[in-house]
Amino acid sequence: MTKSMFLNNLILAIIWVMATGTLAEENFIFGFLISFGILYVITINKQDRKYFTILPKLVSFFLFMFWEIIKTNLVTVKESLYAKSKLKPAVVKVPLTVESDLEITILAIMVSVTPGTLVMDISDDKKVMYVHVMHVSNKQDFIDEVKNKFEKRLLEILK
Amino acid sequence: MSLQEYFHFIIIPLLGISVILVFIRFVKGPSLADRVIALDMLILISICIIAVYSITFNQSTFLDIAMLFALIAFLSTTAYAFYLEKRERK
Amino acid sequence: MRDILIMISSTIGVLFIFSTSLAMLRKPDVYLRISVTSKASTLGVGLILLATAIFFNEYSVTTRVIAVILFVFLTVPIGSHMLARAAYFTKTPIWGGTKIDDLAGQYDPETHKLHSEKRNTSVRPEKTDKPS
Amino acid sequence: MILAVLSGFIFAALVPFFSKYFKKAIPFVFSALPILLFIFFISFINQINLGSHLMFSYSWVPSVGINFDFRLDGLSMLFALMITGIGSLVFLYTANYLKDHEYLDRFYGYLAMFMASMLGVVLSDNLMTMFIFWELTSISSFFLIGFKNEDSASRKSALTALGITGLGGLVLLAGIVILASVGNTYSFTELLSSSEVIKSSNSYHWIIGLVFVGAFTKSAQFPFHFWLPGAMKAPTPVSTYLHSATMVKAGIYLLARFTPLLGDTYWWNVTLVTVGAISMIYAAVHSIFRVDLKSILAYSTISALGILVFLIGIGTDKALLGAALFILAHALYKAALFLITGIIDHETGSRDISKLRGLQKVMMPVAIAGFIAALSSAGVPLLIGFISKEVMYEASLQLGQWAIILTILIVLTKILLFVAGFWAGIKPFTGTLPKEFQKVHLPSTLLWVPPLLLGVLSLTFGIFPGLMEKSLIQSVFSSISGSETVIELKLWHGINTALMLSILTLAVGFAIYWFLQPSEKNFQKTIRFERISPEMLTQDFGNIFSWFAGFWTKFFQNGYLRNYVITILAFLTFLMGYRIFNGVKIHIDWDQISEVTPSEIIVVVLMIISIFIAIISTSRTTSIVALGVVGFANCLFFLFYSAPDLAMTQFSIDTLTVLLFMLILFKLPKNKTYSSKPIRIRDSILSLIFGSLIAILVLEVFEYPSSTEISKFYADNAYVLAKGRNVVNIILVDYRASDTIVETVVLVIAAIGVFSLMKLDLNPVKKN
Amino acid sequence: MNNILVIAPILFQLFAGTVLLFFWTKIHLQKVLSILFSVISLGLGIWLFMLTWTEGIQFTYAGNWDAPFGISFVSDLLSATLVLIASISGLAVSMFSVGTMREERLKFGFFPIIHFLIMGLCGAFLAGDMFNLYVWFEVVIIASFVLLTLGSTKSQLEGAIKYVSLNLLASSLFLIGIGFVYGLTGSLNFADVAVKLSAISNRGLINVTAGIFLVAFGIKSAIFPMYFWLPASYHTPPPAVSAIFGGLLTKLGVYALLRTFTLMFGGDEFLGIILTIIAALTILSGGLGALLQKNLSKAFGYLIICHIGFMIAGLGMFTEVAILGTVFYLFHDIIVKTNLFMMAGLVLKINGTQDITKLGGMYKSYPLLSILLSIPLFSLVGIPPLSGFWPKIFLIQGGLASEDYFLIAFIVLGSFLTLWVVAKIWAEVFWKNAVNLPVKASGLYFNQLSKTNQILVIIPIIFLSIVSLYIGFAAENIYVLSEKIAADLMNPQKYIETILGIKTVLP
Amino acid sequence: MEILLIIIIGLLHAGGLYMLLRRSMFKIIIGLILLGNGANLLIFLLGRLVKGHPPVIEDGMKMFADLYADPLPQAVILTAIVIGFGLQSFAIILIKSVYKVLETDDLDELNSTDEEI
Amino acid sequence: MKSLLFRTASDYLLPLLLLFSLFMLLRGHYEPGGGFVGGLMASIAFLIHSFAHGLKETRNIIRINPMTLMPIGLMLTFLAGIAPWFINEPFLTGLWYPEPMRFIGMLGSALVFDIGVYLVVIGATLTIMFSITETV
Ligand code: NA
Ligand code: NA
Repeated sequence: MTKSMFLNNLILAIIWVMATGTLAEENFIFGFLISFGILYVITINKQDRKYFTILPKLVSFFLFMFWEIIKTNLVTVKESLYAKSKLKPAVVKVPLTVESDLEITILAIMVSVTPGTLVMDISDDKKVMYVHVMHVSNKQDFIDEVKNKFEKRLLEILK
Repeated sequence: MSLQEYFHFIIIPLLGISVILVFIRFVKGPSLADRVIALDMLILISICIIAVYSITFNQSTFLDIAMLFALIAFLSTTAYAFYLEKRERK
Repeated sequence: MRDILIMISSTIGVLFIFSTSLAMLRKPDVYLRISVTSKASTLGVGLILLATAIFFNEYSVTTRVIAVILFVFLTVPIGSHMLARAAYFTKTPIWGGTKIDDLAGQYDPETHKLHSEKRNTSVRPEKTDKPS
Repeated sequence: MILAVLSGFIFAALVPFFSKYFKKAIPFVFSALPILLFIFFISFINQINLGSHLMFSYSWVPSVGINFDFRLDGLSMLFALMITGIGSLVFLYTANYLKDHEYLDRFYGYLAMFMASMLGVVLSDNLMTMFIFWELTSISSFFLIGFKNEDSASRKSALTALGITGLGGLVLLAGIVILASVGNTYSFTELLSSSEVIKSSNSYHWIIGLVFVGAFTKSAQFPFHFWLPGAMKAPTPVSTYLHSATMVKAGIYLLARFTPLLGDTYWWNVTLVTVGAISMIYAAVHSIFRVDLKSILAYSTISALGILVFLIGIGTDKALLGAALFILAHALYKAALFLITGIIDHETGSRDISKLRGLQKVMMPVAIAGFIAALSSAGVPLLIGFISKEVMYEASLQLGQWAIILTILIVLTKILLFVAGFWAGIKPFTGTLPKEFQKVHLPSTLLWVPPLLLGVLSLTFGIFPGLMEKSLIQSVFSSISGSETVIELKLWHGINTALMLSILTLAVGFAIYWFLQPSEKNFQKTIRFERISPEMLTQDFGNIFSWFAGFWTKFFQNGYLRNYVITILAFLTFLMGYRIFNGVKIHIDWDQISEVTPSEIIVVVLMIISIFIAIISTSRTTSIVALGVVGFANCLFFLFYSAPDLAMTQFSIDTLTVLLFMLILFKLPKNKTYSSKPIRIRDSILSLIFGSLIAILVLEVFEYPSSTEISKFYADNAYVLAKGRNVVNIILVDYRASDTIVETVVLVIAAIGVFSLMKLDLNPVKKN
Repeated sequence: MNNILVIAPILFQLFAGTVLLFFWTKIHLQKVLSILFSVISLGLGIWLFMLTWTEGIQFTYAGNWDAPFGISFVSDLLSATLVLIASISGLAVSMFSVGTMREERLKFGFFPIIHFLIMGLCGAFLAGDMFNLYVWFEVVIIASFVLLTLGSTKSQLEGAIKYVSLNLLASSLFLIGIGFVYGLTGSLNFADVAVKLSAISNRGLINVTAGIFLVAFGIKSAIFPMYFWLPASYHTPPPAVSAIFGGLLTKLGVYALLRTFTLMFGGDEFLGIILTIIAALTILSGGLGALLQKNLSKAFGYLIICHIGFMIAGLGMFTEVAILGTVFYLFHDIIVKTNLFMMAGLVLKINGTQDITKLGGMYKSYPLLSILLSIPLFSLVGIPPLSGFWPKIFLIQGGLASEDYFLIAFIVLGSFLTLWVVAKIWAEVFWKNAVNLPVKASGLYFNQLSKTNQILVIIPIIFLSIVSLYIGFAAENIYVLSEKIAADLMNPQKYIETILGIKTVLP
Repeated sequence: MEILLIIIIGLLHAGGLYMLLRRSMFKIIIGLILLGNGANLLIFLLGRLVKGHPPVIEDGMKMFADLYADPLPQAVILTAIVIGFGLQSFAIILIKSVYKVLETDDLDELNSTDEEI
Repeated sequence: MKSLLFRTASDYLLPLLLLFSLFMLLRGHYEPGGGFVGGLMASIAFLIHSFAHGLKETRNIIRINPMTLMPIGLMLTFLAGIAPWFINEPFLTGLWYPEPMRFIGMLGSALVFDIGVYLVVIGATLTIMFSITETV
């Protein structure tokens, strides 16, 4: 549904550009925003309305990821200054709720940018993900973190 | 301190030292994966170097080279992985 | 003002790069090194590219910078994953400090199939205490 | 005239056609050729009898001065008549001798080819054309000697003959080219006028030396003589035609021809007399120790040729006249003897002189021919041999201080040849016919008429020397000597020293013939000396030469790529080093050198270390990854120094190369260090020298200011004319797009090559 | 004269190769097309030759960029003749390979590559630019690599390793040489480089550069001491491939030496001495090597080396008549060597082996064919008046003029060794009775071929034999041609003036 | 800087030659690649070094206003690199085929075609 | 390779990279890039895809055999080269449409030429790489 809405939005933006006759990037963005507003006003169908909530969610998701990445890197900076004595690496099996390939991939990328983690592989039946972690004090804590922090947010956007 | 000078005296030397550090890892190995990841890192650093050069010489076209570097770094990583797996299977 | 932004952004970026390089040298096994590289570098590269985008302040440059950053963010984790996986297959030694290894014995040595339930195949790297 | 000369080739070329349609008629068609030619030549005889000559010119390669110019004078007339006359007889004789032979057609082809070549040699006025025919005689004789090509001995003698005469020919070629370059023409007639210039030129000794080698090899003079006895493996008509009457006389012809041009100098005379004397004695002695008829004849032929060289060497009018006469006399009797030998061989199956006896009972006409030929050979009065012998003796007696010794030599030779001639011509026919030959019968007319005819001619000319004197010998003499002296031939000169010597010759010769029986035992005695004979020495030389060939070839082509590389680069290093230390001045202009930044130093260090790793690493993968770093550092240089296109291309291609390596690497065996440490040290030293030389050169060239005109043109017109901004790309797709097309083709071919290497495998499947 | 169609012979081959690539799997169509294209390109070769003959140097500036800026293609008489001869050989080899090559090999792009190879040769002959020459060289070598290894038999691969390594080394040196030339002159155009080099006072530097080119081209032309790859590899590929290799590839190196050493680096005394020594030792090495060989193709391979020595001898003497000899020999040698290797291939097809000791009886079983085959054999020896004879006269004359007497001796020696080898081959292969012929491992025997294929095997041999007979008997024409070429080569002003369009004076 | 580059060029040539003198086919190829790199750098250097001014005309200009690097050597090297890639890839695959058929990497065992018979 | 992550990522990378390669090709005349680099990029894109999905699938996506791309590309360069002959100009003379196109720039034979190069590079590189990976 969101796809067709997005398409509608796009077509309207193009029509805007054609109508105004100015083929510039700014104009296109402007047209997109205008049509977004129009669509927001005229759409009643509940299913279709998801399109309008997903955008803010997406933005907040990106901001979240950005923060995570910065955090990750700061940790890494810290890490690189320590000796190895503080390391407690482990390869942890994390069960997956997400199903499709794309979802799994996005999740994996997200996990990868968290502090001290590295996705080793996904099992062939797509049920678990093996993650190499730099610091594991409690295995289950880590698994929960992955599931709550990343998987949930991901599912929110995609479902 | 001008931007150019700042880049010349701070950024580039730091990048240079990073290159050396990574290169030491490259020389030390010991496994092929180590060397590959070092090479990967070298390429990433060189992307930074390119970016810095494009600023100091005011040449935005260098950025495309950076893009190409990133792309190829990915190819080589996958290729090594491919190789390692194949070698193991043999 | 723009110059300051550029300086800050690039400095942080370079520091990330530098620390990653240092970490690469110091981490005891290959998995840890891969792990380190796949993160700091991404942000380092991203920030420095950001500095460039600010410097040129041009639409086309900005789009290209965004493209590069996106690309790096997409490929580096995947690449690291593949390298780590391959290293594991080839039984590249894992640091002795690695307490838990759920992956050990999970790969089928012939088909490279990865199982989700507990197995006990021969695919498990030996542990080493000597940092390399 | 050209048709006359080349008709033999035309006939030879038609052999396949003939043998397909008229195989039976071949002997007759081909025999008609020499007969017609004989008549053709004899029709000119009146026009040249006063020492004049006829010229026939046909243009061929006029720019080089090589044309078909034919000169018909006494000398060439004599030879032309011998070639066609004896040719006629041999052609006829062959018809029966090789009757029903499978390859008779080919044989006639070769013979015709040979005859034409021989005519070409003696008729050509142009020295190069003469040389061409000269070589063709060698080739056609190669085919004739090797006619029984399934027999290995036959092949071997054909090879030997070709080897000796071929080498001689090449030497002669050099001589002729030098001669022509001194005289500035290939035309003999024109050269004659500059005879004195040539004789006094610096190259004169070279010229005669080279010409002598050519002549001696062809005419089987010591020490090149040994191919001739070997060539007796050929069928008898060949021996008759080539090895007695014609081809071997080509050398004599050459010497005679050149006498007025190059002769009459100290070295000319001394060399010829010495070589002639050695050959005539050496071969004559050999001839009486042989038991095989053909061997005897072969050696006596060598000896006779020696006499001719000797006479030409003496060079006086008398001697030259003697030579002229002896050429004819020898041709007549020796050809007859060969033909007779052929008949005997043909009928009895044996050529062993110690066994052949009493054949006159069964083949009287042959015996008569043999008798006459032997007598002519011995120089018995009333035969042409006598006349020539008398002139010879007179010539040698006129020589002042050298007269005695030279006369003794020639008399001795003549005595021995007497014996040889008698053995060949008389001995088989006398005595009682042994049982084994009872069934032998007279061969067909075509076989015995030719030798008899030759005998008749010997007799005719012997009794009536005037017949040939005016018509032929006079003009022969004029063309050899170049003088206008009128000669006179007589049967009877009165009693003089020459006659006394003649009588002595006959008496001693007969005595030896009477008392000395040819036997295998005597032959064995000479074997002892074989070890130091020229033939054996040549063989030794050949062996040493092939050893050397093997050594040289194996030394360089030793199978080891690294040695090849060392050799090549050592050579290059030598070239560069020599020049650098002799002429290149090295100076560094520091103003041109740009400063170094730290980041560049880092890249340089990176590169250097990676080069070392790539070289010394024991792991292949490490080498390859290091190679990748080398390429990567290279890219950074390109980047620093304003070559973005290059950096991109180099980087992508380096990665692909490394990838390729990776993909094939695990198919390779374990990496091993094969070479030992000293070798590695040697290689590193050589490599460093090479690298340093290159570096020095680069520095020097770098210091040299070069023009920037072209780059400037590219840059200035890039936008205006080629409508682009990236000059490198414009060079690639416009200024120098031709390079780019080719480059894409290279890629295409490489791709096909890789594809076929991977997919096409013609190797038989290996068994497990 | 400026003529935009000068490069037609090259482009046509490019077109031919490309079209053939479209019909990758359709072998039969490829066969027909290849012969057709070769005939047309022969026509183009004749056209270009006649044009150059009647109207003088033809050239075009690719991209309409005048020399020295763009790449010029120049057809002087030497180039035009070589293009013509290359297309003659190309036609012969195309037919011969249709007749003899195994289907498996043809399926892997044999014909396109042959056409690309000929394109490379024509391009190299017509190139008026140093780097352009380099790229043409590369086309030729990569095509030769592929042809050499096509089929990957054991011996092919073994030979290829050496061939590939040394040829790549040569390319690398060539590139270094180009770098030096560019560094010294800032130009790549032959004519322009010649003018600019002549103005440089530091002769030592130029001579070192010349030395590098000597080695680079020397490796390609298989001269002493750089010929090693040739005996290691030339006998290994299928005969059709050997034929084109034996005929044309080494001659490309000779051409390059001729061009550069007359136009740019000529007249240096030290290099002259080096060249004469090289020539003598090349003749010697080739001759000695050939003497020992028991394999027909290997013997011919060594003879190639020997005769390259003859050509280098002319270059070493460096007089007009000697260059004439070299050029004449070049023309003769291409035709005859191509023919000889085809002949060796035919012998192989008939008997299943090329081992001289085992072969025999050809004369008995194939008399007419034997006589046909004797033509290239005896032309090679230079039995007068066949083609190999004439150039020797000029080489000897050249040696006299330059007083290189020892070179004359070596030419005589080389000729004698050739004579001996060929006579031995004749005696063994044609005269001797064959005993114990080994059974051929793979491929068809001659008599198993279809009638058409048999004819296609014989026709090219006849064709080339006729050409070599023509060279021999119509030596006048070839002489006049070679004389003109030699005069042009020794006096390059005309070339330079035509290309650069200016009056120049070379010192 | 040029001096340093010249040293590298020398080293590349020395290294290339050294590798060409090894007995392993693999090393031969490495040597050839090193030589190729050396030759490219050589041409690049002899075209003279210019820092930071690629031969790309700026937008809105018709000609170079400033200094620019010599584009010709760059184009030449680019062509040489691509050609080199074709040749090298063929050579690399050749090693593999040789090993597949002859089961050795040691050149000393690959000299049967040189033997005189 | 049997990596799910890689496979999925490569699906999205392929169009991205192809886009980039076309971009490189088209702007080569004005900025660094051009037929070679563009072609190499495209080949690398397909190569990565083939690593992830196996050759068969990549071949399916390309549809046309890379082998055939080579003669097509060669033919384009050839035609771009000889086109000037028809107006009696030398081989490879640049022919230009007088007005520049938006986004692409000047249209002319040089562009056709570069596209030819692009196709040949893709064809050749893929042929090389594919035939090796196929037999490895
Ligand atoms: Na470009
Ligand atoms: Na180019």
